Amino acid sequence: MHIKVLYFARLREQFGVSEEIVELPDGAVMVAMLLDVLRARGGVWAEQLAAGQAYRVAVNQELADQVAPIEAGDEVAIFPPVTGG
Amino acid sequence: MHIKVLYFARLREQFGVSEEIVELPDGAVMVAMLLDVLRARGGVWAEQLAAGQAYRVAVNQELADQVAPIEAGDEVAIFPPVTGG
Amino acid sequence: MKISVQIEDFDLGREVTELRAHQPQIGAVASFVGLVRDINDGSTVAAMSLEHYPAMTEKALRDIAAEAAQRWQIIDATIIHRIGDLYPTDQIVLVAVASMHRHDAFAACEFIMDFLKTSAPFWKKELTPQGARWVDARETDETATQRWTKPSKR
Amino acid sequence: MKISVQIEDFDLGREVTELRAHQPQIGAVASFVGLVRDINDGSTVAAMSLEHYPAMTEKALRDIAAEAAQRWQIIDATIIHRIGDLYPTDQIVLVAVASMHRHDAFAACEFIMDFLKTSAPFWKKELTPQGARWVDARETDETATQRWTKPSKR
Repeated sequence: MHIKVLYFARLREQFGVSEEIVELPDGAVMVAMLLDVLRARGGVWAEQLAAGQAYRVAVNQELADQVAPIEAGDEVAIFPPVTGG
Repeated sequence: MHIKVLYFARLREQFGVSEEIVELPDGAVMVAMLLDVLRARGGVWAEQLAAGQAYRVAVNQELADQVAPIEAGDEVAIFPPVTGG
Repeated sequence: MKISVQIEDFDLGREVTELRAHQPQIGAVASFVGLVRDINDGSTVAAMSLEHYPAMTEKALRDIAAEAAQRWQIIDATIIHRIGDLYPTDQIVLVAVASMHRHDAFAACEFIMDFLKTSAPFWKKELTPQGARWVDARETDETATQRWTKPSKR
Repeated sequence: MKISVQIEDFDLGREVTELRAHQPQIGAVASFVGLVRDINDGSTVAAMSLEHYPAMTEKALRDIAAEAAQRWQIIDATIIHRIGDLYPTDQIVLVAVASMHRHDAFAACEFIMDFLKTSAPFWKKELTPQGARWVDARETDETATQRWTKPSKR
């Protein structure tokens, strides 16, 4: 299945991409599995998404944790802790 | 000695006076003694300044308690709890 | 520090603009406006009259602001309190505090309002269908003041 | 409830006037304005650029305001956050809350600011003499959010 993934701010710049379609196995999938796929790319992906790094994930525009389910057609965003206000 | 005494708001209306000069014995005097002199007038004075009534005293424009000293030339104000803001 | 006791109305936007002028280190402005409500304690309020103790008022407000400046890092503050006759929706009081960071501005602004409510010599008299009545002090205002007796901690 | 994410500046006075319009039961308006400071973390800031996540931003702000309305008695609220390029002394954010009594207005306003700081998808990039840098989230902002997890009591 296809998941639309967005990156913002520092992560967008470090990954050099603002939006992409990621291919994941069909069926029940969690945020953690998407992160594994991205980390497997190595380099800056493995580094910035490593355990202990501060980043946030939103699924369909809602903040979500690692065990949140994602399904075909969902929009997942990965970004640094927010700094507005 | 002479002390200038001011009354405000509900107390000003109930006493029917906004400002007067009160004669007190010379020397070391506390707020409590002025209040005794006023209560001794009886009627609304005894009633409104009775123990347990809610009122405030300021000596020279600073909130003060019953044991605060007052001396000749001081300005003492007696008023209900404030309700601005 | 601007402290004013006045009959005239005030303009929140203009006051905050003046408070901020030429101070590029300001990162936060917290402000509060108190208004005459059309209903208070269950009665319709047609008008309100605000009496004060002229010789004491400004000094009391200045002392409250100085105490706030001791407790928090504030850059500047404005306090305006109106007196005289006021009507529903009229502005009564403005407190605005400028600081580098928001917590100081919020805390100092609320502190000033809480202490103004219990130690600045203003008294409200309301005109209601049942006649004129002096507004009673609220116990919740005393409680609000007392919570500041402990040092403010996050 | 007015929620706006915009490039244009805003006018505090006008926003509060609109928030109050035709609501004579409002007794209190607490407001907050966040500004670009000329110095942050020890460096001179020449300019700032604010990025956001358009599809999520307004929803996140609306959720925060709705949560505030659950916790306190508020009559109405306005949240405006700017995006794009901003310069020292520019306004970044406005939160204004109207209520009957001041404690609700103050608490809801500060609550909204605290949650906006940790859960609304905005990111600041500063231009300094050492180059452009993304602003790091402050741990104090997380702490500020966490203190609201317990019910607010006087």
